Amino acid sequence: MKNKTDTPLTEDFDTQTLQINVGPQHPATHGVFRMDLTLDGETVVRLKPVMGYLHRNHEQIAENMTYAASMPYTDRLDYFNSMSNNFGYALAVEKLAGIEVPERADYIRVILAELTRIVNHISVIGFLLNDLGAFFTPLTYAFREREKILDLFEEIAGSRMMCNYFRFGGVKRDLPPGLLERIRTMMDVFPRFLDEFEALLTDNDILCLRCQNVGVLGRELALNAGLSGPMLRASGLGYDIRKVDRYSIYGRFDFKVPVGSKGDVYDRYYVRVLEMRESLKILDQALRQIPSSGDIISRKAAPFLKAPRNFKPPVGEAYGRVESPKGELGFYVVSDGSPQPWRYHVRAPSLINLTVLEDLCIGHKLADAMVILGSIDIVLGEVDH
Amino acid sequence: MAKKESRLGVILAHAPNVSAIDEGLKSELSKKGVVVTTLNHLYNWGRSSSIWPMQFGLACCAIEMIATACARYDMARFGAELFRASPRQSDLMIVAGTVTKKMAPQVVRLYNQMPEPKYCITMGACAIAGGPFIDGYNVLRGIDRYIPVDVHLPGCPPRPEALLHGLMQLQKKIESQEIEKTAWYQKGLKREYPVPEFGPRGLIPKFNPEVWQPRAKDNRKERYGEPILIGKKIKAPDLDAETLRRASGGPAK
Amino acid sequence: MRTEEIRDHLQSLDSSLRLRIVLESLLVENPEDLARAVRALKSSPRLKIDFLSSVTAADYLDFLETVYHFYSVELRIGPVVLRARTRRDDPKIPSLCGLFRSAELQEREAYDMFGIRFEGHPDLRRLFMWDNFEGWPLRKDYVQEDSDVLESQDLAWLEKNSIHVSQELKTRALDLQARGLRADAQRPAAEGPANSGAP
Amino acid sequence: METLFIQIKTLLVNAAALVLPPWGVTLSSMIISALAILGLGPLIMMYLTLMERKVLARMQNRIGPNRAGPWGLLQPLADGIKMLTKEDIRPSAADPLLYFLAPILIAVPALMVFAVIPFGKGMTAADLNVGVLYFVALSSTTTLVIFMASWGSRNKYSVLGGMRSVSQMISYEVTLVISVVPILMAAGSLSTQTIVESQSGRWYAATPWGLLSCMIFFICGLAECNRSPFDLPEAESEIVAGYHTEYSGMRFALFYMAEFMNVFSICALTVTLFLGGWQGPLLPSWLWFLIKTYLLIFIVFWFRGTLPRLRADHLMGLAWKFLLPLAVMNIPAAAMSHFLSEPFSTAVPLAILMVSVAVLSFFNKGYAAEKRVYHFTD
Amino acid sequence: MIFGAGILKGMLVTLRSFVNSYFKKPDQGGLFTVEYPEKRLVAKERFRNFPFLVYDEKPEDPRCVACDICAKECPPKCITIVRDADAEGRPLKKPALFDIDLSVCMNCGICEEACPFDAIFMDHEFEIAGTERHQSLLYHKEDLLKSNGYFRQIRPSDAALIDARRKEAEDKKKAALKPAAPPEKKE
Repeated sequence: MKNKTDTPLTEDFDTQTLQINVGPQHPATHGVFRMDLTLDGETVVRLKPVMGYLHRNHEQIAENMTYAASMPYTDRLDYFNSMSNNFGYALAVEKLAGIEVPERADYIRVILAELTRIVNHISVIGFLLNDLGAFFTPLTYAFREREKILDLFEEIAGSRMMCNYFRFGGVKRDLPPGLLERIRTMMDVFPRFLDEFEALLTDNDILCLRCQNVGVLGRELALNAGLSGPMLRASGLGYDIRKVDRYSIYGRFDFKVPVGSKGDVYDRYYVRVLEMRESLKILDQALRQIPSSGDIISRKAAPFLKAPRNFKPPVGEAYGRVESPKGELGFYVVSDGSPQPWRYHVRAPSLINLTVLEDLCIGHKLADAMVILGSIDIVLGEVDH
Repeated sequence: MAKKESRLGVILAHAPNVSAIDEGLKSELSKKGVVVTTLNHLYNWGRSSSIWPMQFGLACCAIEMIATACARYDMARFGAELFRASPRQSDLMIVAGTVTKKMAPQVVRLYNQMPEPKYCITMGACAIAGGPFIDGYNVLRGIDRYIPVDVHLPGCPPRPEALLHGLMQLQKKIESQEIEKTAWYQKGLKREYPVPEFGPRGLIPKFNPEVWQPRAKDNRKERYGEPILIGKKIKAPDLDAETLRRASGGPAK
Repeated sequence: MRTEEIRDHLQSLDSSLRLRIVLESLLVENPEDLARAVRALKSSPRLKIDFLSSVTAADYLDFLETVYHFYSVELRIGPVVLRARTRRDDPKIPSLCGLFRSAELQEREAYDMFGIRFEGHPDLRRLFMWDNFEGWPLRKDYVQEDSDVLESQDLAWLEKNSIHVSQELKTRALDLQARGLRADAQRPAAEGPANSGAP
Repeated sequence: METLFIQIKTLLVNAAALVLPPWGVTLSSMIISALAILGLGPLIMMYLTLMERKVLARMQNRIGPNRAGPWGLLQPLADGIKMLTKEDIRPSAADPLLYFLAPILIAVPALMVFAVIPFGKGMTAADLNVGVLYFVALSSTTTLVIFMASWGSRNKYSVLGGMRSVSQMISYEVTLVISVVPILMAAGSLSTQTIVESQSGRWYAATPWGLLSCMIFFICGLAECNRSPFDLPEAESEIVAGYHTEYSGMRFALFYMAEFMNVFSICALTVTLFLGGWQGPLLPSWLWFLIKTYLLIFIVFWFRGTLPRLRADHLMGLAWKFLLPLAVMNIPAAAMSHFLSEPFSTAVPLAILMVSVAVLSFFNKGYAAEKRVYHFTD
Repeated sequence: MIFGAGILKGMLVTLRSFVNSYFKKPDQGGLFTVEYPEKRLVAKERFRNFPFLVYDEKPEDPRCVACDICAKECPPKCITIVRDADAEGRPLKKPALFDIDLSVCMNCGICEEACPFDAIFMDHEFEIAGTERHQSLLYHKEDLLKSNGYFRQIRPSDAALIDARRKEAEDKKKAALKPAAPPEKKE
């Protein structure tokens, strides 16, 4: 169904626009995001995002802590993917201090980051469907699978959500015995679940009706507005930092980057599904290649595991970025040679992806605005840091 | 039986105003008051097995809250899965996540909008006291500064089981209440909490002294002051000098 | 490309640009030139910069600095880092919103945290904090309030809402008022948290 | 078993006849029926809520309420107690009259429609000869009440919900009425009891036009009682709770109750009109009726457990561009089957309907899902 | 067609899950719920919630030597330690006061990592909801101390490693002390 913009009736009638305030407490704003909406009937004519309701001063707190002590705080940035956040921060600091990562640790990192991606995408789709009005069913299925992966995380890192597992130069502890087999079992079951999930959603006519040609985002705008991750790829640009920077050991894996054609909500949904399948491929390769033993933290960084206070990177700056499930997650760190960073900044993909929210929503119905917001995939912890 | 029924009538008529029931009558009732006890029991049972939370998440803990409502933990077993989007229809506010100063007025307002009897659970360290973000300039150190909290649930974030445990604690608390003594049926009781305003550096007021008082002795504060060091570092890194040093290959500082 | 090459390349495109290398980045010596430098980056056929990844600022006590990370999605080049410095008392930097929409929210964030005014930004308001918030919280000299001590304006508010305040809190607030002080967050005690900062 | 309830009623009426004059007997008969319905309505509603929660829970791999009483059977009672004792808030800006009246008025028609539902053989509280019309007329008043509620609460979300509900209900009302016409033509009566009796040979849903009618009626009925996927007026993720955003406690419970009673009555009427009502072998007639109705209700919950919500303009498009013409085309199809003999009486209507579906689908191509191809890059 | 095959396909999925919930086992698509208060998930060994202190024999003799490292490394600074002193005011190697503010603790496990004396570990206990926060969520030394036996119980493999390491260190120490055979050391 093409979205014909109805000719406004305003010329004939004396009509008024309706200003409504969506959020900070609203079921569809994914937390405490607020949208200042002006509606003409039910059509959005103006939308101003208001944020800061979860501004937890992450940067200020991090500038007052040792480098390692910020690690658990990065977990709480984008609280769906603590591992990816850890990854980004660890990369930035490793660049700053010039630390190499041993091979086994790199494999562990990649495995966990990809598992996180699956967790994130599956939950995002669940939430998107919730915004579409499906009564929690897809979300429950998604969370059921998420629980299974979180069990693995808990076994590895000790916590379901806030893993705090990466360390500069490696990871905190080695994997518990038998874990790789359990990941393998999970991976064998997961595609079947994904098929079922897709049967529930992908061809569903109502879903197609609601999502196709809604919130179309063109390539040029997407690029110019600094979008990244599945948003950018759904708009037709196959830009994936895992491929471009080949950070960590991503260069060793054979995987593809799915690209959408239209850049609408449906593409954003489906690109995520495809990305999950690609992640499974990476996982499969990583599980086969991972060395069975070896260091899990570099020699240079190992002493700081016990005494984070002594970790003093040389004066300088570093920008580390990873392909987090939301997009390009960057950490900019300036060191002054003391145990605390002088400046610590997070380039939050969720925040920057919101730049285009108004452009996407204008001319659509109120109901679509929620769906578009859902498809952008924001997490308020990261938006507001 | 007829006599008891008339007693019941008396109690119901006076229930909103406890002071109307004098002590003597009360003790008499407790001797004979099968009906009262049953009524009490029924009232508490009804309330405790049908707690509808507000669909209201703030941060990380909200995800665990959703996980609690999902298949593995299934809050529905306690009759508490109907997350209502409108505060008017909810009984329980689970403050799940960091309450920032910008958000606090809204949280208080939402609490005010809920109908009595209403309960509040603070889920996670942030909602209790600011948690790990306690030193932030925009972080409210505990929502109990403005509204009364029934159950505090520590953890960062608490496991879903812990939330269920918190819910059971709340049920226990509800079951220990008595219909004649419950706060919301008493006259002249302030149950609408004033909403704080934004000031130049934080909220005005910083807390509501009728609800919350600062700790008499705060070890953390005494020991560490406010461990925020901005302003303490007095020397900025000289990136230009570092560039020159690197270019010339000089020794690191 | 190495930083020196980029500098030479840019200067060949726009000879009036004054660029200095700081670490691995290019400092635009005159902040007014920033937009021109970025335009040169964008139009350069060798760089084809089309993606502004990150905009941030930092406080170096003597000056404020903004840092920009650029990438080329098409040629997969990056990052090209630009920085510009501005005075601390009246910080002004030209906005990049016209060239890259991604600067919109990030410049607002930098304004909110450091008070840098981005000239030409279409909607320069605080992003995270409320509008009548005072001060720039990520500057190194920001002092936050002590949230356990009431101040006189709190007392006035509580009085207006007829909330009882204990005498102890009251005297403390009035004492502060009499001495003309605000209830600032305590600096670390003498012993301090062991992270004793820079030398 | 068959006549269990009728016998009870007869017994009571006979007892009344001993002491009352003839008009009193008639009155007491009415009162007994009314009391039965008044008791039944809330009971149905309460257990439908539990059923919904249980069914949805099971679809989502959960257990659902199971702590209040055995298997959670007392859960509705707990909800009821809680709702009754909740504080009743009236927003200061609300229009007092509309705000107070709406929840009461919404429950009344929801209960009143039960009067014409044939729960079993001879078990219609009031066998009106305009039964179907009565049902349609009453259920359309809900629109007005919902709009009262939304306007009275002075809440922007409520108003949006009210507007949505008005537009939605009016469009579906038309289609709903037209979709019943073939049945009325075939049965030659508006009385629900007669319609059920006329299906003793073959259910109407077993004929092509009847099946189509049934589907249209059911879909429109869902839209009428704001059930998923047509729950736009209370769309949680968009407009918080729609028209009842500002209602708390018992007032909200009344809305909730009316919704579930409407679901019941729509399903009951679908059964009556198309699925042979209480007709069925072996089991008592009222049991058959309940089994069929609850199966339909299960389908309603099943929809809710599966489908996302439609958007307002799609909803209108579906009603006006597709269902309505189809319902209209259904009338001649039904007439054909009346005038032709086998096998044409099935084949010709089938042909008419298939052609109209094809034509309408062609004109509504825009609603069809696009097939997308995704490519991969390195 | 609007109500087409896609919807039916989706509805089959939910129906299957409805039916399976009655007839299948959890791992094959049946009910996934673990009925918490009665049944529990098996605790993962590495699960960390809040810290606790370990003592070997007596609670009065904790392993903790009040070195303050954990308090300094704690990111949100929720640990307060005051070193004990003997009658003459000389500091003893044990804490007089060891407070953890659970309302600030972020379960990061850094104290456990940083502790050089294997004295502080992360607990599995999570049922600590209370109706009050100032007292009940400020855990003192007495609340925190738990025996090594408990630690062995909740984290058998870690405890085995640590116990072995400690024993080795002790043996070494003894071996080192023996030749010199110094008389009782001071302090």
